Amino acid sequence: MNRLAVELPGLSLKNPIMPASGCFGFGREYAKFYDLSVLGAIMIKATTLEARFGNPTPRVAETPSGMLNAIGLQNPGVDRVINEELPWLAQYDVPIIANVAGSTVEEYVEVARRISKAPNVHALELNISCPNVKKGGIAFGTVPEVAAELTRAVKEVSDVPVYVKLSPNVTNIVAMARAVEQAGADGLTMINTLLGMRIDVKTAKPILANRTGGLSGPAIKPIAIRMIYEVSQAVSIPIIGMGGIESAEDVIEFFYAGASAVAIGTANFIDPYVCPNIIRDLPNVLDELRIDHISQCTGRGWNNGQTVYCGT
Amino acid sequence: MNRLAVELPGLSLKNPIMPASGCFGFGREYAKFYDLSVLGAIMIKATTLEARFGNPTPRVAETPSGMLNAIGLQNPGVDRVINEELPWLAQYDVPIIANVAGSTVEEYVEVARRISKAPNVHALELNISCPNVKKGGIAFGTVPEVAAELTRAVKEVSDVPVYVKLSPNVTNIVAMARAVEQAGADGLTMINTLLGMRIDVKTAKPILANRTGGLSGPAIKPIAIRMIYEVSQAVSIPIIGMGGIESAEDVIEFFYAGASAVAIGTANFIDPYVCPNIIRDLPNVLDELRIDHISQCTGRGWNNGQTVYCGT
Amino acid sequence: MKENMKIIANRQIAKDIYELTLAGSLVQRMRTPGQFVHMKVANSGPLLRRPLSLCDINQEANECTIIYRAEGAGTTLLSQKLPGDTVDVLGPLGNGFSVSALSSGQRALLVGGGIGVPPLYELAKQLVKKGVFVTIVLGFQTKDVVFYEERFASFGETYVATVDGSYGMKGFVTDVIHHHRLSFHVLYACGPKPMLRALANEFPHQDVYLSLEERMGCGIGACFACVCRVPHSETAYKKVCSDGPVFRAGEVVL
Amino acid sequence: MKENMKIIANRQIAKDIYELTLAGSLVQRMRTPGQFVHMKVANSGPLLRRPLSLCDINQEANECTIIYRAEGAGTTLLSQKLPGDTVDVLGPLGNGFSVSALSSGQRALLVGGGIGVPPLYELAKQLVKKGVFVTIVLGFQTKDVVFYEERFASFGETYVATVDGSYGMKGFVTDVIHHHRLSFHVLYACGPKPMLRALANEFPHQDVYLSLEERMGCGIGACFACVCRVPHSETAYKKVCSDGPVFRAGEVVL
Ligand SMILES: Cc1cc2nc3c(=O)[nH]c(=O)nc-3n(C[C@H](O)[C@H](O)[C@H](O)COP(=O)(O)OP(=O)(O)OC[C@H]3O[C@@H](n4cnc5c(N)ncnc54)[C@H](O)[C@@H]3O)c2cc1C
Ligand SMILES: Cc1cc2nc3c(=O)[nH]c(=O)nc-3n(C[C@H](O)[C@H](O)[C@H](O)COP(=O)(O)OP(=O)(O)OC[C@H]3O[C@@H](n4cnc5c(N)ncnc54)[C@H](O)[C@@H]3O)c2cc1C
Ligand SMILES: Cc1cc2nc3c(=O)[nH]c(=O)nc-3n(C[C@H](O)[C@H](O)[C@H](O)COP(=O)(O)O)c2cc1C
Ligand SMILES: Cc1cc2nc3c(=O)[nH]c(=O)nc-3n(C[C@H](O)[C@H](O)[C@H](O)COP(=O)(O)O)c2cc1C
Ligand code: FES
Ligand code: FES
Repeated sequence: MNRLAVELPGLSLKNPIMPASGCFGFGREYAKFYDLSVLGAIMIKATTLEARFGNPTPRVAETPSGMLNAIGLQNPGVDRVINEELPWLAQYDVPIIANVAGSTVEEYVEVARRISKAPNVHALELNISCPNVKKGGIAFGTVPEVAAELTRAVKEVSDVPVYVKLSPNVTNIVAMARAVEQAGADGLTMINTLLGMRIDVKTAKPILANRTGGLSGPAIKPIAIRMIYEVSQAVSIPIIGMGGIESAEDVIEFFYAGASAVAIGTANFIDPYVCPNIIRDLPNVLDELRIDHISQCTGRGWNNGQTVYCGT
Repeated sequence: MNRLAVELPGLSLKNPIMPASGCFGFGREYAKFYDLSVLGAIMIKATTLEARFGNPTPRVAETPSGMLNAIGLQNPGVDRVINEELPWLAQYDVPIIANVAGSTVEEYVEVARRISKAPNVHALELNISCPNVKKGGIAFGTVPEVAAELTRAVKEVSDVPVYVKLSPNVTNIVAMARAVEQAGADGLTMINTLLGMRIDVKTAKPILANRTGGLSGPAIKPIAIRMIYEVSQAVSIPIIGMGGIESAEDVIEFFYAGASAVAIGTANFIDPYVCPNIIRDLPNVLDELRIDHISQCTGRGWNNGQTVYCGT
Repeated sequence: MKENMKIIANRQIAKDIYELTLAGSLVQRMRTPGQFVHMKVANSGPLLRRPLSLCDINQEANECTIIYRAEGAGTTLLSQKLPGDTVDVLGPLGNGFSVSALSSGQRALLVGGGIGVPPLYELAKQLVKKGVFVTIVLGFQTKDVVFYEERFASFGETYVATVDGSYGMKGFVTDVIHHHRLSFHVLYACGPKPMLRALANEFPHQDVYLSLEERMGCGIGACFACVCRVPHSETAYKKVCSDGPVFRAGEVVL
Repeated sequence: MKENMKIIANRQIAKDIYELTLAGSLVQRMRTPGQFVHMKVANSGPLLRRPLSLCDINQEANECTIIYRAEGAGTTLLSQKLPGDTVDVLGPLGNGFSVSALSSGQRALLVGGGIGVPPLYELAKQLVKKGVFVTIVLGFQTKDVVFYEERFASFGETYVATVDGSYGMKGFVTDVIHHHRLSFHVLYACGPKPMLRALANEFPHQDVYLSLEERMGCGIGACFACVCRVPHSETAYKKVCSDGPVFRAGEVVL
């Protein structure tokens, strides 16, 4: 038995660990550090219809136990992702989750239609929550009806299951989750970054050229845990959790809160080996906790051991 | 000229530094460390109509660069605050801002009416954003109309200016701010804590007995800065800023974002002398920045030196 | 009340258990066994302070000793500190064990569980100095984590129990007390809550002092993190940090 | 590519300027001047790594040297580290200065500004070894922060300018170049952007290599934090961390 194997809509994962979108590019850089086939999946960088340069620099700033970023969805556009990046990734035995972004429903739909046909794309992640672009992005992520409409439109054209990535910058995350579940989402990924800012004391100017940016890293972990805890009790689709994970213990905490798999973002920057290290450590942590299979952890923080989402 | 003196509705402050509500009790403990008269003001612990025991323990948990608390508004009730705590505080030359909480509009109104008559209470802080109580609390803090109605009702009975304390757990903080400004708020205080959670990896149980709690400390500073930056450009009442302040440089950053004074919460637990130390350090930081008066810092992050709120 | 104290020694004395000796003028304020310090282990480490009991106070040498278990982030970082380094200490805090509850010739029973053992050391020292006869019962999980047995033995009869029976008597401290029919004028205890509860239930009519643990914010009474209930009241409370950590059995709800 | 390297020395050489010598097997991978390492200064310190240029590579001794200014949280913490401590180093990263752009007997002009000076040291060493004649121009704010003048002087004619005139010539590095009519086959520069821009504008038709700085996330090309624009394109870009930090003038928009 593989104690780490996890079944999710569209995804047969050898383990529940995947790099988070935007924190791993298209994998080329990390492939110099380790064999990408060890990963459960890879969430590739947000893809839009056309190539985008993104925001001016500085694009990152450090904060206590966190970082702000305002990359602005820089990417080479969906066709180059399909023609150059995905075929390159196909050499690895790892399912790809394609992060889809756009400024209009039509753009989302078109990107989803095209990229969902790539053979190694096993699921889409609808990025309705990027705080760093003017149009679209976060608007889709804060109004339940708008998110639902977008989900429905993308579901219609996608060849693979659709996960919706929720923004934490909302009053009622449960309402957002329910709306996209109702609209046909196959799963949720959460959380994206919290909108934040730093101002340089010397210059009195915001450090980021874009002024505000998305806060990620350990600082946001308690917020992610709380939101996953709330949402997992309110929906019956699985959740891929993220937000500040650095260790195998953190992974367990996310599962306890209600996640069925997790993604690692910022921690890749601090240690490029963090994903394989966590994959290596997880069985030992399960041993210490006397838990047979990682899936048994899902929702333990509230269900005391009942089964929740457990694949098909 | 006192370079740190600040004029706000109801408050002539010798400096803009005050301990934040709930992090300083009613001052008795910190009075053993220093003379409370050095402070700009004191925001006392939330007061409700009747005495409250609060939540079961554990009530605090540590997080990366932050802490969660779920005290649950423990306090001796408004009459004992008026009869025992405020008279004791009257020995110090320091204005008191009374934090008012409740479960119903009527309770808020009654607490406000009574406590605003105490001679050393110079302003009220309406706590519409406490995440740790079941009824009231955060509900008042997330719906603009509800917050506005409460503000109006309290303004009607209060003998002193009313500041409304905003919750960061909302999609649109500017809408909240505008609603309470419209309803007559004399100022804003922000931010209260972000709703968060931690789960113990060994026991699979939430660490806080209340399960969720409010996240405070340096971890939330970039979120506070962003919100103050947004709100200060949208309203014309002054803001008392808070959220993770630890140093005089942090104070400057909050002023740049748009604050006219600041409050220090969690940092008091790490260093009981943090408030007097910041008051001591501020003139030196102003010197380094070649700024004459602290008020000139307000809004510099967006106004490049124009005057914003500058007292009366 | 706050000082960067200098580390004189920081050595491992059992599995994960460290004995830390600190020097500084704060020691002159330390008098009562059972009081604790609130320690910031590193500037750039975990945010909050850590409450740790005074284990030995040596005012002549201006030194005090603390025994701690390296467990989480803060105490692990502390265990890596070297002599010559400093740590930021706030204290002494709280109300400790009442030594004046006993007079010369009377008998005290000191009961410690695990990392609750350390504060009993200074207590034993002060009681013995006063002419009180002390008997000590120490409970540990397993042999690896036993410490200070001989030190306590120099003050009085000392019994050790381990949960797994790998050292001393197998079982709990209450088993030791029963087995040896230990009696006392005053009982002082520090350890996990179940142990304290068992002792309070066992000796409802005797003078029992218990030292409690609770997660803390400020450590000085301002934040209301560490409250416990008082019997027969809906709103009355005591703060572990400033009213305790030592309470008389019955004073608070365990 | 990642190693806990051992600190051999960490000494102050000018106001707030430190010279850090590290030992470890990563040194065997370090070849090109202008490459950098991405350093995590402490486990419990600031979250992100800090990019710092290689200043001197000594493969025989398995040691490398880095010179840094203790400024913010990370570098201040680094300055408190002692010999024997370790730091977590990722690297060497990026593409450095092209030494092969010159052959023996040709002339190189090396221009450094402030904390941009360090990588020129290994560059000078390698160029001289190759038989290239080097001239060095170093610009600093003020006398207090001048470092390595004599070291550079051993490689070739070395000029120093300070902005306030407290040492060397008063003014900027470009003033020195004009004043002494310095000429070259290839110019290599590292320093603040205004300096790099001035040099690129000054010598539009010559071979100029510039080392850029940008705030970084990953340091390896994955996060797109550090991109700069390529002339005449809306979407083309280069990453400072993995395509640079050294670029040919004109290759990217400064
Ligand atoms: C009055 C008092 C005296 C104590 N005396 C001692 C002593 O002499 N020796 C000793 O080893 N331990 C003692 N403890 C327990 C000690 O405070 C904790 O073991 C320590 O705080 C854990 O910190 P950490 O960094 O290892 O754990 P982490 O898990 O990193 O701690 C996270 C947070 O939880 C708090 N916390 C975790 N466990 C406890 C606990 N058991 N009690 C209170 N807070 C906790 C920490 O203070 C911190 O705020 C005492 C506790 C109290 C309240
Ligand atoms: C390729 C490259 C090589 C460098 N080589 C050197 C060198 O040899 N010696 C040296 O002293 N400095 C060098 N720097 C600059 C150095 O990285 C910063 O001074 C350092 O990161 C500041 O960290 P701090 O902890 O002092 O500041 P903080 O203010 O605590 O830093 C906060 C964040 O901002 C980033 N940051 C701050 N200033 C800069 C900057 N100027 N460039 C890039 N990131 C910055 C930090 O990396 C960190 O992520 C280099 C920068 C780059 C990009
Ligand atoms: C530099 C950076 C770029 C990111 N880009 C994207 C993106 O393109 N699409 C997306 O959905 N999320 C993006 N994110 C958000 C992450 O995928 C993740 O949700 C978030 O960072 C929280 O996880 P972490 O704390 O582990 O980083 C980005 C995050 C960072 C730090
Ligand atoms: C232990 C604790 C208790 C608090 N109690 C209150 C309260 O009673 N009323 C209130 O308005 N805010 C309360 N707060 C919120 C603080 O006043 C402040 O808004 C918040 O902690 C952010 O500031 P900080 O990061 O400096 O702590 C409390 C915070 C803490 C940590
Ligand atoms: S820890 Fe703050 S009141 Fe006890
Ligand atoms: S720092 Fe991440 S791409 Fe350059």
